[in-house]
Amino acid sequence: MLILTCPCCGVTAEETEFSPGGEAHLKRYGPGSPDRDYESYMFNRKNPRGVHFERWRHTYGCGKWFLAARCTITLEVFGTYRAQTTEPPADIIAAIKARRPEWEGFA
Amino acid sequence: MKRYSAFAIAREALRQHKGWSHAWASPEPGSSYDVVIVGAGGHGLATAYYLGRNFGITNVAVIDKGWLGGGNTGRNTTIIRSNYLQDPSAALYEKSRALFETLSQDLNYNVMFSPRGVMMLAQTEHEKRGYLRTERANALQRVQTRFIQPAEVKKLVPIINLDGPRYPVLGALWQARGGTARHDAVAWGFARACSDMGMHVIEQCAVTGVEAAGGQVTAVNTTKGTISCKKLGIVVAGHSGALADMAGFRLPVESVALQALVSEPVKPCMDVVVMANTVHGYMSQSDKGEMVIGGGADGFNNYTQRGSWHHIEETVRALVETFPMISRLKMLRQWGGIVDMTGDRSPIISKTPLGNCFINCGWGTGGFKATPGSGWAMAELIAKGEPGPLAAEFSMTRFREGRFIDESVAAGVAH
Amino acid sequence: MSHRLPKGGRLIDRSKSQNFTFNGKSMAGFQGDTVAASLLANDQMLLGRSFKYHRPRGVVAAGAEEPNALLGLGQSNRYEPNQSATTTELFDGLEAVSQNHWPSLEFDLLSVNNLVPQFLTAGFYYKTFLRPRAFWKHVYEPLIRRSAGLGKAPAPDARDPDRYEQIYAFTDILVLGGGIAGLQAALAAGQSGAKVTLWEQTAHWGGRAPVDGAQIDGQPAQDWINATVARLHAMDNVQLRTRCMGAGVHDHGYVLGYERVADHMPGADTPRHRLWRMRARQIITATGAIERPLSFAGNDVPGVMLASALRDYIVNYAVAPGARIVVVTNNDDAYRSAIAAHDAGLDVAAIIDPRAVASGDLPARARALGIEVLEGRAIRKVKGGKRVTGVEICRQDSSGGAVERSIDCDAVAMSGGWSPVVHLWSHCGGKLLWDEAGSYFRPDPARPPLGADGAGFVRACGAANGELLDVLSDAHRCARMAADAVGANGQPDAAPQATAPAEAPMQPVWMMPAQASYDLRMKMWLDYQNDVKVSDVQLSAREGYQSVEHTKRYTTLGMATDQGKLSNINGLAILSDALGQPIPATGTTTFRPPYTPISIAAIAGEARGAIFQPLRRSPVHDWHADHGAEWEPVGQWRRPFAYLRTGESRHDAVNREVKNTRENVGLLDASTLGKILVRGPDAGRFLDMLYTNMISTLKPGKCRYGLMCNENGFLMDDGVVARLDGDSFLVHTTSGGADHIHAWMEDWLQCEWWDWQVHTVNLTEQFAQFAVVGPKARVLLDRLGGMDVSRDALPFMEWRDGMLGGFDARVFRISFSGELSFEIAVPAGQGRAFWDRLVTEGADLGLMPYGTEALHILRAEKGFIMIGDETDGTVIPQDLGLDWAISKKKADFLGKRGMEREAMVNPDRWKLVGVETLDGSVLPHAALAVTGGKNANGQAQTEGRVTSTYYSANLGRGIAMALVRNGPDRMGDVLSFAGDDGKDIKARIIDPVLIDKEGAKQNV
Amino acid sequence: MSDRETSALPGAHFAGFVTVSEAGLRGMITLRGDLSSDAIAGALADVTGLDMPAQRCVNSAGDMAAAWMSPDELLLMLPYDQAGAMAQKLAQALAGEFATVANVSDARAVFTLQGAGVFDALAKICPVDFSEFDQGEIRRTRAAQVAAAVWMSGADQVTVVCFRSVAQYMFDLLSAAAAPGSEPALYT
Ligand SMILES: Cc1cc2nc3c(=O)[nH]c(=O)nc-3n(C[C@H](O)[C@H](O)[C@H](O)COP(=O)(O)OP(=O)(O)OC[C@H]3O[C@@H](n4cnc5c(N)ncnc54)[C@H](O)[C@@H]3O)c2cc1C
Ligand SMILES: NC(=O)c1ccc[n+]([C@@H]2O[C@H](COP(=O)([O-])OP(=O)(O)OC[C@H]3O[C@@H](n4cnc5c(N)ncnc54)[C@H](O)[C@@H]3O)[C@@H](O)[C@H]2O)c1
Ligand SMILES: Cc1cc2nc3c(=O)[nH]c(=O)nc-3n(C[C@H](O)[C@H](O)[C@H](O)COP(=O)(O)O)c2cc1C
Ligand SMILES: [Zn+2]
Repeated sequence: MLILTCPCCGVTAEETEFSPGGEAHLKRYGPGSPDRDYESYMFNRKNPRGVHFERWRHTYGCGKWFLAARCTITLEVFGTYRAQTTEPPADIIAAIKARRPEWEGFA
Repeated sequence: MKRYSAFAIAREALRQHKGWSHAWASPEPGSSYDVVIVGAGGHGLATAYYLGRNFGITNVAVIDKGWLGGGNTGRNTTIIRSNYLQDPSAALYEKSRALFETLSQDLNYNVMFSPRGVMMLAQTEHEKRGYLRTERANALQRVQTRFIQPAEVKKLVPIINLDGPRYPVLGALWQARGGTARHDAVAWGFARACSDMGMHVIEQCAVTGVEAAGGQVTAVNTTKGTISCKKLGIVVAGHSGALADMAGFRLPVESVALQALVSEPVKPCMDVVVMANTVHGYMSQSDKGEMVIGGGADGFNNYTQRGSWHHIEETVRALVETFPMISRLKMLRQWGGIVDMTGDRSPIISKTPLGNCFINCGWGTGGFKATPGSGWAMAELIAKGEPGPLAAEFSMTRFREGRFIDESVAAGVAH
Repeated sequence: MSHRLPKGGRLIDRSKSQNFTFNGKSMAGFQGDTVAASLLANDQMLLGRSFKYHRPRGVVAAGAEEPNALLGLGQSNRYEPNQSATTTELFDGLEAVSQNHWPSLEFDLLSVNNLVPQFLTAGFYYKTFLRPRAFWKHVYEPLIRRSAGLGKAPAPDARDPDRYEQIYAFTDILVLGGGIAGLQAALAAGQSGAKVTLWEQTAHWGGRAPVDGAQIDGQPAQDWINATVARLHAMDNVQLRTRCMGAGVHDHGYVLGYERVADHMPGADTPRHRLWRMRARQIITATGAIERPLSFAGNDVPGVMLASALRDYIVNYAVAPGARIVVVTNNDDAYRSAIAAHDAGLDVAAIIDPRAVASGDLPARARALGIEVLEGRAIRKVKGGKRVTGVEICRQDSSGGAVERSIDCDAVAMSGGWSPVVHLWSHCGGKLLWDEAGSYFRPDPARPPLGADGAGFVRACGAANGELLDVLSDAHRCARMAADAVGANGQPDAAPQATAPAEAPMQPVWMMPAQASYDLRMKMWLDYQNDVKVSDVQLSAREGYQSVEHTKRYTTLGMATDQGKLSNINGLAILSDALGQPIPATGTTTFRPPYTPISIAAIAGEARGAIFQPLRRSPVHDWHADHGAEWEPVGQWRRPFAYLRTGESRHDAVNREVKNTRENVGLLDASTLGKILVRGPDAGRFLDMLYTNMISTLKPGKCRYGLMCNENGFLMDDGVVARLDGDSFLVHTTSGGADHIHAWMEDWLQCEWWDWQVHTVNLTEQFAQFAVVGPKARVLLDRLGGMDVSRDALPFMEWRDGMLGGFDARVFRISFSGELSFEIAVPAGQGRAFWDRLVTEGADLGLMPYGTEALHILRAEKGFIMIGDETDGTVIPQDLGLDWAISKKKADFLGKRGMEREAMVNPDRWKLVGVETLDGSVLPHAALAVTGGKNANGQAQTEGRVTSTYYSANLGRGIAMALVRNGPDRMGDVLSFAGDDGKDIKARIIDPVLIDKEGAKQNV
Repeated sequence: MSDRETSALPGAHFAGFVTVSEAGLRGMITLRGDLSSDAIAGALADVTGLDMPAQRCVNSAGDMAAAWMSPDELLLMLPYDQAGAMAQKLAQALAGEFATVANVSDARAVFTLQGAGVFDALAKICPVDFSEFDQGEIRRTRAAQVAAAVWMSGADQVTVVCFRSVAQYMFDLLSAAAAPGSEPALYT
């Protein structure tokens, strides 16, 4: 039963106030895009054992989507940040590196 | 292999049971095999078994990182049914159910297949229409199901509350020859039969890498050394993403925790399996007497085999509403398993971008029932290099091609 | 004879006698007794039967670890099976029955199983019952089920009358266990300034120490406990709770507490159980240790119990489990039990100690009391059936062939050493270390469970940490670390000093005697409840079930209601021995919540009956209920399916509503429809992305029907969009879709197009919305007055704001039935008054409300699709002939890319048509059109499916829509639909629009 | 028409260890826009006299209050019959800004809990640490299975807002949580 801190309203709350929304930082491919790109956007997932960037919505709170970096093996949360970005911000990357020196980085 | 029978037990009883030997051998891995199967869950073992039985391919190793059967095979709620809506699913699951009918005899191992009947409650008009649709489809798919009225529901399940204040029971889709089986025994029985054919079932050996040359798989790296293979079958359920990563491709799959719980054992009070999908709960009573209850899946990626508590509460609430008499029973144990969910909630039995490497995954919350059928279809795919009719529709390219096999459409769920 | 002692009893109040019954027999005990204690006081040692062999079973323990003493408690709606007698407090009027026997506890026919244990070994059923095949379901399985299962289930229609509730709480430090370790930890943590919560599962503070006779700071332990509890109560930042068990430790410091608020006072006007959902930053497990049984033949005969339990019964309840007692132990602690028994005036026949020498302070004390100590000896076998009658003694280092001596006795107190309660440490992934000296697993502080921040959040202390002697300083240290971790830095008082006699090392003894023969091993119970014996575990190893997890599942060791609290360590020691490997190499099975079973009712909590789930009500819900509405759930809403008049069938009611709406005027409560305001400079552009058709070109004052797809191209929702002004649109969604579509919009706005200037506001509940439908609709609105709703003033597919009959109204001229139709939105607060007004004013026009079924039929007569009927998540708009609503001009919209895929552009996709049976009958729901062939898997081949089918009272025949392969190109073709009983139904493909194709009726 | 409009559960009242009462019709206006922008704060101050509340706070004056709901959403509370006019005034004041004003008075139900044990009752349904809950703070959260907003509206008094359609559920839920004899003694 996770706890997360919503970066949009500052509340730290339990999982049941939020809704999970799957892998973050997917690039959308629209009409005319090659099959493979569309497939990677719509279906294929990193599903990593370890550091995962993911989407959450503060459904029962401020209603905002945000992103979290979390370990799928220990469930440690490295940090949460605003959804309006295409890749994890530097402080989040640094926080992960500090905890997981062997981590290969966001790709 | 010593045959199992009442007679054999009687004979052994006279000599302190000293004559039994290992149900399956536990050899050190050899250096190369015709086929390596990663994952000694039910599906991996069944794949190996049918490779041997149907195709005479026995130079096979089944490798597992832990104890065999310890993945989802060892932690599921054992519901077996084939009342699926879409033709490809119905064909595959019915094949599997039919194999279950004689599996104990085929394996000479009592897997306790118990065709006690599976009932899916209709609790809204919409759900009822969905099941009527399934009933019609099943009739043409050679799956025997019947939509039954509330009175018959009550007769089959005396503990049910037909007129709960929120979701009165409007009837049910009834598959009389659905049921349950002893999940561990399925894995053990297959392992014993594989071992008997000379296959190697190798436990405590994790696959850590996949080697390829010229676009073809050549070997797997494991914690017990490198093992060459001509063909590779990946059958690792929740860990499919990791294995695909080793083999250099991505899957339309996410791994999440799915939970279950059992009550303390009580004397028989429920003879069939009941699934109440509107309120999200399902329950059966094991032969030992516990009420076996399936919970919900987390929505976030998770490899811990623990799920979030609130799903247990939601499930239990639904079941207390449906079966009020369980209120004063007690929960004995809860646990989780890591299931691999696809976008259309149907499995993948498929060739992969890597030559001679095949994958069987995506069974999500409902693959135990498919164990023998999945092994059958996967063995055919590996042996022939092309899918047979059972597996044909389950390729991993179906998503980008837009050929979903969506089972959620008729208000059904996929346990 | 077990009996009540004349004096003593720490926990009982002899002035308060409590009457109860066991198997119908009246008995008495005292307030403060557990049920087990009071039964023993009444010389009731035989309490039940084991799972498999139906062996007689008596009390083994005095606490949560009890495997045997499970009873059925209470009557009828309050009956509860498998209630542990050792953790249930006695109350006046309690009714208990024993379990798992037939016909009676004393004489159980199924105990014949016990005569053939050689056959019923571990896993025997996997090897047999194979033939004949049908026998499994019809003969073998029913037999097995009947003999398994412990307690009787409650009656099929039992309704639990008690209340249950749940509660959320938050604390810095949660201490689990109120023994001296837990009390000291709570005290030190509290003094550090942290917010502390302390839970104790029993009704009493202090745990084992007062029974063991420890001294703390020079005073008896009980005095220190009383003083400490008083100090804790006085601290504002500390909360204490008894009868509250730490049930499970979950991720991120979430702990479930199971509070048995009123189990001991049934019928009280309080919740019976309360489930705490505690979020703790740090957790201290001070859960103590559990004594292990010893494995000797006959160790399951009633009268054999844990040495600590014997002591508990004597000291806490003044109950003597026997008159003449033999103690068998591999450690010094159990000598305390011998001494306690002696002090209580009981005859201690001997202490049997497998160690070569027993030389500690406690053995010396026992000897001084005149108790015989037999060193290097073992119990070869316990004599007796339903009750111990004596023991046979042999050398521990023998095979048990030679009986040295027999001793008559009626109770045996055994101790195989102690195992820390590591369950709560382990639930969330805490790892264990093997402690050689004590032969137990204890928490490995280097590998704790990890919390949200990646740091450990559970610490163990006291006996739970494997610290059996220096409990208080361990607790103190642990509390200080926890306080540090939560940033509480107050200075606690120094830890008190406990004094206890020195103890000599224990000696691990996993089997007694060490080389016991098969005959003996077959009678050495590991798991009492599930009847797992030493020989079973050895057989499992021999057969290759070598992982401890395999052995567990093959033998069922540790899978009973006690979850192996007594049996697991002994079992895996036997397994390790059989495999020739050290115990840590074998490891433990996984510890899972709950610590002891918790009620299903507590898990469900308050969510029953009316508050099982939220039920959303429209502003006119009560009116519907008062006017014969048959409900149809739509999401969490309830909508009237039809309004049944007295004596009317559903079918009749629907037909009446359908006809009346086309002939006079119908009234529909459409309040549940989603209404979302989409506003901002980019609103049009945004809606162009969301809808398949063009929305941005819509003029203010006008409405347009639109389709929404997901990115797979599958149709997801539909509805009417009204443009309110230059940058505002009001989007209508389906009733079930409102929340989802609103969330979907926000997702795109926040996560993809965050630079677009668009706001959404979900106004669904702000408005009541009613459809006034039928040829007399306008007459009715004109009667209300205030607004010109004439054809010219308010043309089809337009809307107007204004006052209608004195209500604040927005009137849309849209039609889902093909009739002249207005949808009128008023603020929800005005909804009921407005509805009443319509009903009154419309009475003489023949106005009747209609429900969802009539709505469906009316739209089907017009060939309009319905989300959820014509669509099922796999249908694209093109399948439904809605190509006109798919913009060719737009470069992009959600779903466009998905529709480009090969399977989507396949010309063979099934497409929507009307179908009519040749005989006018109603097609069965979801009927499939068959072609006669079989596919590769032997299934009948199909070419179409009925999506909607109704009896149309207006047309006087069945009407239907279907998705058919190439359907629109096959007008007039006759299809064969598979009917019931193998008969085909012939139906012709027709245009789905059956009424007023030109739209003349709705345009008047 | 005098009883033209009604609240969701007029007069609903339950006396448990705290009392639960439906509070009748309340005016509510949703204002969406960047709450950190001067333009919006300015318009708010001009029209209502209220300062822009800080994150998760409520500012009130007289019978009007403004609550911070999210970085771009404000909830204005005022007497029911003033809501329509106020919404118009606000919209006018914000003309030209990227801001949205909507009258949502009828979309909600409001309950008042009164008594020393208000948090003891709420703790049964809201996953919130009320010991860290201050006067002047508003918390949007979950009450059992529905969304709710909660704030301390006076001494031993809490206001709970939910959607109108689930008013009955909320009332039943709160009544069960406040049932006599079920005092958990957590915050009291
Ligand atoms: C709680 C729960 C309830 C369920 N209920 C039902 C139900 O009622 N009915 C039903 O039909 N289905 C049910 N299921 C689903 C069902 O359990 C699974 O679909 C099915 O068991 C999958 O079998 P498998 O053999 O594919 O996977 P598994 O049994 O999980 O086997 C995969 C194996 O791969 C091994 N592995 C993983 N990675 C590696 C590696 N790197 N190297 C070597 N080995 C590796 C694992 O150790 C594991 O043993 C349920 C699942 C869960 C979790
Ligand atoms: N010398 C020995 O061999 C030996 C062995 C074991 C214990 N001891 C003695 O035991 C005592 C140890 O003190 P301690 O405080 O560590 O242990 P304890 O056993 O005295 O107390 C543990 C307490 O935790 C409670 N508890 C257990 N699980 C719980 C749960 N899940 N939720 C709530 N409560 C729970 C128990 O009811 C008990 O009151 C000392 O007196 C020590 O001397 C001695
Ligand atoms: C059908 C089924 C029945 C079970 N019955 C019991 C039971 O009677 N007692 C028990 O302790 N566990 C029971 N379990 C749970 C297992 O002990 C175990 O928790 C589960 O297999 C997951 O493994 P793990 O907890 O070791 O991770 C059962 C599991 C399943 C799948
Ligand atoms: Zn937030």
